[in-house]
Amino acid sequence: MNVDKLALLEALLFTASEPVEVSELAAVAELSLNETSEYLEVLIKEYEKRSHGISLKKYDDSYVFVTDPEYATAVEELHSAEKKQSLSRAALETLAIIAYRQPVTRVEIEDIRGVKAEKTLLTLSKYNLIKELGRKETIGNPIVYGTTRDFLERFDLSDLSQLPEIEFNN
Amino acid sequence: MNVDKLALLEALLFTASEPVEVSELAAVAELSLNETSEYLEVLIKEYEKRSHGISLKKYDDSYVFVTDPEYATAVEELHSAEKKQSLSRAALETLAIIAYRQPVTRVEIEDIRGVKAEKTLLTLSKYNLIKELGRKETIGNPIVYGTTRDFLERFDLSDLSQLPEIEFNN
Amino acid sequence: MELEYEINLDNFQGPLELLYQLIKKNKIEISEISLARITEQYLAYLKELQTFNLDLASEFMVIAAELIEIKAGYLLPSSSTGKKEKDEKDLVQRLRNYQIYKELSTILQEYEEKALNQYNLPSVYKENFQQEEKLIIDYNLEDLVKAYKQSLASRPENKTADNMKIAVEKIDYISEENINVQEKTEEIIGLFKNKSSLYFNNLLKNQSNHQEIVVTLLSILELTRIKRLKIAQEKLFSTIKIVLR
Repeated sequence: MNVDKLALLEALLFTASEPVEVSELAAVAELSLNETSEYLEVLIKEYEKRSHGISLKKYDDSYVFVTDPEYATAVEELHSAEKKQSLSRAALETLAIIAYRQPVTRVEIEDIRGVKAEKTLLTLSKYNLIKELGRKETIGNPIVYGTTRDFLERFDLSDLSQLPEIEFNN
Repeated sequence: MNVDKLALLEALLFTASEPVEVSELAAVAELSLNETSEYLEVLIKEYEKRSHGISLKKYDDSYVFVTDPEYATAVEELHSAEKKQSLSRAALETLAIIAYRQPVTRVEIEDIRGVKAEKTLLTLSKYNLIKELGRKETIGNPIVYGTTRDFLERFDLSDLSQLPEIEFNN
Repeated sequence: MELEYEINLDNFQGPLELLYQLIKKNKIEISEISLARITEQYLAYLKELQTFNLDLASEFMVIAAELIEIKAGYLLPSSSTGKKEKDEKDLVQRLRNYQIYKELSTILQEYEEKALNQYNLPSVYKENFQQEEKLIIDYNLEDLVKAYKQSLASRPENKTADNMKIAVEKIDYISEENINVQEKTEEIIGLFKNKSSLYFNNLLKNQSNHQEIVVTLLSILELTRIKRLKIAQEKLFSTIKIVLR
């Protein structure tokens, strides 16, 4: 373990306002992907200590520093910032369907919710929470949707396997 | 020493892009000025450790996190990530015309392609693929263009005579 | 019919949600019996909705029809049980599915709420660094040649093989020949060696660039002025003929 590399990775992440891919970090730090991931794990551990007010988060293969949720009010107060807006119920429901059933078509989503999904899909795309994954090989070749890294970040999920499990109580 | 207050101050400073006055920090953290300064001294010490790539700096009565100078090049490298551009078809065609017909004027290029060439010429110049060879001794003394050494390099040509001959199979 | 709650219709995203909320507010399990019981309430809301928005109401109609059918099935106990059960099962299954995603979205909302309290670092650094645009050329010579051919082919007045040859020949020249009117005049006269007339458009077509075209025009005008040439057009818009005098 080279402390300079650890410090370098910390410096790099400190300057990034959005998740940075491990490959980018590895390239700049002149480390292998595995080494980089190991160093980043050390950083994550370090910042998990209670004396720290920030955490290093992993979303898919990307890393970003964020402030701990309990200090949100203070941060907002310091910067006189408005509280961030949460998504509408329609957006959340649609997003839940996409998250759990991806790749999924618009028609499939509409079937489940019983309403048109076009506008909601546009909104979710605009916020970069969903993306087109491709087209389904069926009649009409409909677009199939999936969630993005921004989605993981917004819900603080390190990857899709962290999605809450559902119990089907039939 | 309350670790939560320490963590809070750290979180606050992390979200600030410019030095924050100790009085502001004290107000938000609900601490006295003296207490705040003491906490901040602890933070400064903590980040002085070599395993950290960032430092808490004090300027007058304000504090700000900065990356350590030795990582400046790496930070720059991470953020000045080259935007990769490739040539559009229009640019490639224009480049081809210039390569084969140099010295050639803008009007001649426009004649062949049937569209304005000004923007494309600017792009090609920006990437140093073409240069002005001089001016043609004709009405208006138009600029004539030719290809550069960079052009040869990119297409791996030792000189212009290496340009493939063209057969038109009509 | 017991309507304990005022339900604002604008809040309902769709028929399934309305049905779901009714079941929840009546504190009954999603089951075939509850569906039959809930039908009247659903229809009551639908009636109210219709007066607001017919377009939207139509989406609710399908479910309403299904509910009525299920209820009717109960009123007529002897009717085909198989179909009745299938209808119920389908609707119940849809509702269950919907309920799952509804619950999931509630969990996601909690996640979101917590995550929204995480603040990212300010994006000051990126702005401070210049974004360098680097050109990636993944073309080879073949592409360049192809592009050249395409550009020539797209030239509307230049589709004949002859003209392409001119273009190709010109590859080799390094310095621009300066054609003056006098030389061009002699050249044009030379063209009449074997014939007495020439077509104007052919003459122009064989000029390789703008400059030559202009010089050619000037030469023809000059030759006409000194009465060496006669310009003739047999009828309006027909080909212009140049005749040596």
